[in-house]
Amino acid sequence: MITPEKPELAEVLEVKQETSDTKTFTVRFENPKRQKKFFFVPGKFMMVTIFGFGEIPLSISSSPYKTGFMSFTVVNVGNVTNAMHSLKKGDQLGLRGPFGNGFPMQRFRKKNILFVCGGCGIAPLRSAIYAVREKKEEFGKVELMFGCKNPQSILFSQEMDQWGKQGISVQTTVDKPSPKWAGNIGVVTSLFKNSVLSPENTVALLCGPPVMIHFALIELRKKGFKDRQMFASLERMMQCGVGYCSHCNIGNRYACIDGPIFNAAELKELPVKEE
Amino acid sequence: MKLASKKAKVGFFSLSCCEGCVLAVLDLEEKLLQAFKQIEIVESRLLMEKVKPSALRLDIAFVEGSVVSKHDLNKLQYIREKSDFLVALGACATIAGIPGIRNALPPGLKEKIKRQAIKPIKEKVFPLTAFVKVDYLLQGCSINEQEFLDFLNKFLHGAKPRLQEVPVCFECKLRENACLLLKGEACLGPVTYAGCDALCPSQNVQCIGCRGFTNDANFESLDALFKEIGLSRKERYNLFTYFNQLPEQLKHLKGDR
Amino acid sequence: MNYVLSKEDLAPFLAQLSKRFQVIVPAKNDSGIVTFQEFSGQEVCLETERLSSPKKFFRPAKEKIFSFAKKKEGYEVKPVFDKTKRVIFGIRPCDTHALQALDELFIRYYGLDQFYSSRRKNTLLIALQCTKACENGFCQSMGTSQAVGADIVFTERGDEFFVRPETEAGRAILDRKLFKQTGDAEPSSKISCKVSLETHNLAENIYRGFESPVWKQEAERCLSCTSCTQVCPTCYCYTTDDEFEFGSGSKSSRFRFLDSCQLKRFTTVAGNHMFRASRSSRLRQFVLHKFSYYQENHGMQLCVGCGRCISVCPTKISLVEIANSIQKQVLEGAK
Amino acid sequence: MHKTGCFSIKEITKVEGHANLNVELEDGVVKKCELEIYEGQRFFEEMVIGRHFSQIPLIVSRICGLCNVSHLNTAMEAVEKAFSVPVSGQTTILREIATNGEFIKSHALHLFFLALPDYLGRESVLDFNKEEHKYVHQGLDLKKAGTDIVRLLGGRIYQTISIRPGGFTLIPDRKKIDKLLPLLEKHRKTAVDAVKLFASFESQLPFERKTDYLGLVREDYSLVDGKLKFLSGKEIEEEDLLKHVEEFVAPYSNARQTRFEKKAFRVGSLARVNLNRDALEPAAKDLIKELGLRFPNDKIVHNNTCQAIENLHLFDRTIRLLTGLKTEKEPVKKIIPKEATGIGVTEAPRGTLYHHYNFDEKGFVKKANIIVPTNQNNNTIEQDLKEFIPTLLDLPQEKANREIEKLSRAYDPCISCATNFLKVKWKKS
Ligand SMILES: Cc1cc2nc3c(=O)[nH]c(=O)nc-3n(C[C@H](O)[C@H](O)[C@H](O)COP(=O)(O)OP(=O)(O)OC[C@H]3O[C@@H](n4cnc5c(N)ncnc54)[C@H](O)[C@@H]3O)c2cc1C
Ligand code: SF4
Ligand code: SF4
Ligand code: SF4
Repeated sequence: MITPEKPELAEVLEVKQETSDTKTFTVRFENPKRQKKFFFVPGKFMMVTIFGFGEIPLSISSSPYKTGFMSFTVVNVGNVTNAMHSLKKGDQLGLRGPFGNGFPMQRFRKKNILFVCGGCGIAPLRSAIYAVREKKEEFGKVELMFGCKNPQSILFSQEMDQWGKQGISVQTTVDKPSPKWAGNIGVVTSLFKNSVLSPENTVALLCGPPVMIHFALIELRKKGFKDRQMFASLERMMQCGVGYCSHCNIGNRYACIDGPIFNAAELKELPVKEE
Repeated sequence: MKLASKKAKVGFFSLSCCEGCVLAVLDLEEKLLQAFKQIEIVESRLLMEKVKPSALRLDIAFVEGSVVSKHDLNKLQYIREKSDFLVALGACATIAGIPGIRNALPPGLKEKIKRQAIKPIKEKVFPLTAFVKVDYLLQGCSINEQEFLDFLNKFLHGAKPRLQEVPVCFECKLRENACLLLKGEACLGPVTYAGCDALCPSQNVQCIGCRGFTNDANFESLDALFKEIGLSRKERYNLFTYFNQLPEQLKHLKGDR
Repeated sequence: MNYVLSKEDLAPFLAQLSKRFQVIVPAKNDSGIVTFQEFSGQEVCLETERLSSPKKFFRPAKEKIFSFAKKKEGYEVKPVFDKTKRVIFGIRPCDTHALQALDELFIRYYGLDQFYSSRRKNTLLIALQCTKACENGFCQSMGTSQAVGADIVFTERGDEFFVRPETEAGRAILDRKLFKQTGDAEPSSKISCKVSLETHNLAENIYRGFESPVWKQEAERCLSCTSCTQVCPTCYCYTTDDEFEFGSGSKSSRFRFLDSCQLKRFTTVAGNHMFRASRSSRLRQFVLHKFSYYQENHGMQLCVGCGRCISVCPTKISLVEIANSIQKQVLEGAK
Repeated sequence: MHKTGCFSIKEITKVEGHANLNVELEDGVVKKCELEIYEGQRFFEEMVIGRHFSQIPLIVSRICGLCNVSHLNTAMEAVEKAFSVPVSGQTTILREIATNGEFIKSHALHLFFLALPDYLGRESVLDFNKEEHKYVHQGLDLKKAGTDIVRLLGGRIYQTISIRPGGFTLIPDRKKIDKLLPLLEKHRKTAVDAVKLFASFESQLPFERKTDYLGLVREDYSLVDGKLKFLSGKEIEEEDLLKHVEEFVAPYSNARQTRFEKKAFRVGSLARVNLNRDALEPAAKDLIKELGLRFPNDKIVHNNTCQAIENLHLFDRTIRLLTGLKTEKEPVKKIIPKEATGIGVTEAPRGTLYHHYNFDEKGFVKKANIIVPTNQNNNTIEQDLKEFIPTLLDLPQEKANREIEKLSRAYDPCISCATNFLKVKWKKS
C-alpha cells in the first residue's frame, strides 16, 4: 500500500560543511528504480525524515539535470535539523516528494533572470541557477544578488566564483562585515542599483526571510518590474506536504501544493501578511 | 549532543523548596530503574552521601526550587558552570511558584520578613531563568512524571525536546470535561500552559496556573469573565497570583491587602 | 424495507453487536457531559445536546501512523492502521456531514490518506435523526439536518425507533428478532433551529469582509483557548512528531497530533516568525476556513452547523454572529 | 576524634532539606551542639496573609513534598473548624485513607532509601550489592502501595488535587478501589518483613535517652484526629497547645525549636507507638510480641522500627477501611466564611502537626501559625547528640560523623518543613 505520508528510504552519499551551521547533504533513494524515475523542477521540496526525530520540508538544492542524486542545504536550527547534521555518509533517512509547484522554468525562456536571495534562501535558487547554467543558450543574462548576515555565513562561495566565470553576475552583500570584507554592506535591496538588466525582459526569482521578500518586491516594482515577472518562494510551517495538515494555509491556497512559489500578482491576492 | 553509548551523568539538585519534584521523579519506580541503565546519578543529596568524583562535569542537571538567598544563587551558578544541559524542575524553579507569593507582600510584611531572617535572604524570590541560562523547563507543581520521562527519553536519544506551547483548555477538551468557566467557576486553564493532561479540571477543580502563564494569554478578557462570574477584586488578585506573578495587564487588581 | 425497534430493545441490540464490533454510544461521562464511549451496558443518552463528536474515532488526538525500526539492512518503515471493526451508534446528522467533508479532503482530494480511510472503511454508522433542535445548532441554514452516508438511520418515534437501513452492511447487522418490519412512512424529522445563518453567497461575501473591524472587535474577547477547534467535528489540522520508544535503542514511531489554528505556534517558523501572530487573524482563519476557503477549494462548507464551537466558547464568541454581521456590512458597503 | 576542638558536618545528606551540624568539644564534654538549618527560609506564615481561605490548604501543602497530605489535612481541619463546616463521614474516612497512604509512602522512602544504607554500612542505595538489591525492590513495592493509595484519592501523588476543604471533588469509584486492594494484600507481606528487618538493627545504634513523647491518642490509632497527650500523662486541648509548648528560635538556625515545660520531647513514630501501643492492629501487636520488643521504649533506633510497625498497622487498617467502603457521589460542602479562628492538629509522618489561622469576615487570612514536627524534634536531636557524641571519642572523626548522622537520620527529619516558619524572639547582642 502506498500512502502519501510514507517515507521511502534513502541514503546519504556525501556531507559537506558549508558554514558553521549549514551543511549540504547529497542523497539518493535506496531503490534504484525509484531514483531513476525521480525528477523535479527547481523550487520543489521534499519532506525529509530523520527517523525518531521527525520530518521537515527541505528544498532541493541540486541541479534538476543530475538524476543520480539530489541535495539539501540545511541550517541547524532545531530538533530535526540538528539530528540531520549528525548524519554521516552511508546513514539512512526517509524521503517523500517532490512536493510543491516549483518555478515555471519554461516560461523564463529567452528572458534575463535576476535571482534575489537571503541566507539559506539560496537553497531552492541554487537548483534554478544550475538549471539555467545547464541550458545557457535558452536564457538571457543572469544576475544573482545574495544577502547574508556576515561574510562567514555566505553559502557556496566557491561555486559562486565558478558561476561568475561562467557568465553569471554574482553580487553579495552582508549586514555585518568582517575587517577583511571588501564587498557591499547592507541589505540585499541595496544591490539593486547595480543591476544592468532591463525590467521589461527580466524575471526575478526570490527566496529568503519574509521581510526580505516584502522589501525586495517593493524595490523591484519601483524599478519597473511587473507583478507577473516576480516569483517568490514562501516558507511556511508544514507537516504533511500534501494539503492535509493546513499549517501552510494562506487564504484559500496551500504553500505546499499551490506553492511554495507564487508570483507577486498572486501574492497580492493572498493574505500573505496577516500579522 | 549525541550520547549514544556512554551513560549520561545526571545530577539532581534542590534549592529552597518542598522537594516534591525530585520525589516525583523517584516515584517513577520501575521505569526509573530502567532509565538507570542509560544514566548514572552522580550527584543527589537526597539519595547519597558523597558526590561521585565523576560529577565534576554533568551531562544534565535537574534543579528544583527557587533562588531565595545568596547561598542558593552561588549553588545555582556552580551547577550551571559544570552542566551541559540544565533543566528547571517544577513551578518554584520555572516561575517562582508559591514562594514567589512573597514578592507581592506589602512593604510592612516584607520588612518583617527581612527582620526575621537569620541568614541573609534576597528581597524577592526568583525562578532559575532570572539568573542563568535554562535549557528546558519541566513545569508544574509537582511536575508531571510522564512528561519528565518523555523528556529524559528524548534527551538520551540526543533529540532537542521542544516545549509544547498550548493552553490547558486544549487538553481539557481532549479529556472531554465539562468546562468550569461555563459552569460559572473561575479557572485559569485558558492562560496556563498544558502538559499536565488537564489534571485539575479533570477532577472538577479549577486550574490554578501552576504550569505558568502562556505567552499568548488574554488576561484582560479572562479577568472580565471572572468579574462577570462574581469574583471580587481581591479574589481575582488572589487567583491570578496563586502561582504566578501578577501580569502587567492586570495591574489594576493590585491594592492593599 | 424499513423497521421499528422498541427503545427497550436498544441495549440488547447494542450488546449483541458488541460481540462482533467495538460499539460506540453517546453516554454521560464522569463530568456529566455526553461523549461517545465504548458500550459496556451504560445508559445510552439520546439528548440532542452534545459537546463532543465522534471525531476522535476518525481524527484522534494522538494517532500512531508509522513505526520505525532499525534493522541490520536499514530502517523498516511500517504504517500502522486502525482496523478495529467499529459501530458508532447515535451519530447526529451534522456529524455525518462532517465526515463527508473530511472524506472529501482525505479520500478524494490529493491522494488517499490510508490512516483515515482505514478507520472510515471499518466503521459502520448508525445515525440518529434529530427531532428536537439543540441550543446553538444551525444545521437548517447549512443544509445538514438530514443524515447522509450512514449505514442505518434511526428516528425516534415515541418509545420506539423508526429504522431505515441505507447500505447492505447496515442491513446485515439488523437482528430480525428485535427489528420488526414496517410499512409506515418515515416520521418527520424537521426541526427549527434557534440560530440561523445567512448562507447566500456566504463564501464570497465573508471573504470580502477580510479587513472588517468585526474580527478585531470579537478577537479582543477571544482567549485563544482552542476549545472551539477542539470540539469542532471538522477541525482536522494536525502536527506530526516522532518519538522514541522508552528504553529501546532505536525503535521509534511517528505520531499525528490534533493541532489548533488558534495557537501562535501553529504558524511559527524558524526565526520565530509568526504568520498569524494576532488573535484576530487566528479567529478569522478559523471562520474563513469553515465558510470560505473550503468552499472555494472543495465546493462544500467545512462548517456543518453543529453549533458546538458556540456552546463551548467561554467568552461566547459565535461564528454565526460574526458571519452575519460581516455579511451585513459587506452587502451594505456594496450598495 | 579529638577530645577538644570543633567540627561540623556539612550538608547532612539523605534527609529532606539542608542542614549542617556544628559541634564544640572541650575535654570530652560537648560545649556546643548546634543543628544549623540553613535551608532558605520560606515564610509561609507570612505568605498566606491576605489569601482567601480556599487557597490556604493548597498553598501550605507546598511546604513539604513528602507530607503534603498531612499539611493539607491540618489546614483543612483548621478552615472547616473556623467556619463550622462539618464534613461527611465518607470524607473523614477517605481523608484518613489518603493519610495512611502518605504515611506508608513516606516511611518506606525513609526506611529503605535513606536509613537502610546506614544500617547496612553503605553510602547510598545506589551502592547496594546484588544481595542487598532486593531491599530496593521491597522499598519500591511498599512505596508503590502508598503512592497508589494517594493517587487514587488525591489524583496525584505530590500536591494532591481532589482533597479539598469541604470534601472530595472526585470520589474514586468502586472499580478502582477493587483494583487497588489486591495490590495492598500483595505488598502487606513486605511490610511484615520490613518490621523484622528494622527490629534487627537494634545493636547498630544502641543509644537510649529517657525523655517525653507527644502525639495524638485515640482508641483506634487514628492519625487525623484524637486527643493530644504526653507520655508523662498530661493531656491537652488542641487550642491550648501553645500554652504548654514553648516555641523559641536558636540564633544559629533557620528553623524554630520547641520545648515542653522547659524540656525537649520527641514526636513521630516512636512517640505514637509509645502512646498508642494498645491501639495497633492485632497483626502488628502480635509481631511486636513475637520480636520481643517492649514499649514504651527510649531507643531512638526504634523510631525506624516503629515506622515499619506503623506501616504494617496502616496496611491492615487501610485494607479494612477500603473493603467496607461504599463510595457515594457527594458534592463538596459549600463554605461560607466569617470572622473566625481555626486550629487543626493531625499526625504527619514525622510527628504532630499544628496549624492555626485567623480569618477576617470575608475569609481572608489575617494571621497564621504553623508548628511542624521537625521543629519539635530539633531540640531533642541536639540533646541526644550532647550525650551521644562523648561516647564516640574513640572513633576516628569520619566514623564518628557517620554515627552522628545515623542518629540524626533515625529521626527522619524534614528540614523543608522546618524552615517554613521563623519567629525571631532573640535579640542581637
Ligand atoms: C518549502 C520549504 C522549504 C524549506 N527549505 C529549507 C532548506 O532548503 N534548508 C533549510 O535549512 N531549511 C529549509 N526550510 C525550513 C525548515 O523546514 C525548518 O528549518 C525546519 O523544519 C526546522 O525543523 P527543526 O525540527 O530542526 O526545528 P524545530 O526544533 O522544530 O524548531 C525550529 C524552528 O523551526 C520552525 N519549524 C519547525 N518545523 C517546521 C516546518 N515543518 N516548516 C517550517 N518551519 C518549521 C519552528 O516553528 C521553530 O521556529 C524549508 C521550509 C519550507 C516550508
Ligand atoms: S475547565 Fe478550565 S481548562 Fe478546561 S476548558 Fe474550561 S477553562 Fe479550559
Ligand atoms: S473557544 Fe472562544 S475563546 Fe476559545 S479560542 Fe475559540 S473563539 Fe477563542
Ligand atoms: S465551526 Fe462550529 S458550528 Fe461549524 S462545524 Fe465546527 S463546531 Fe460546528
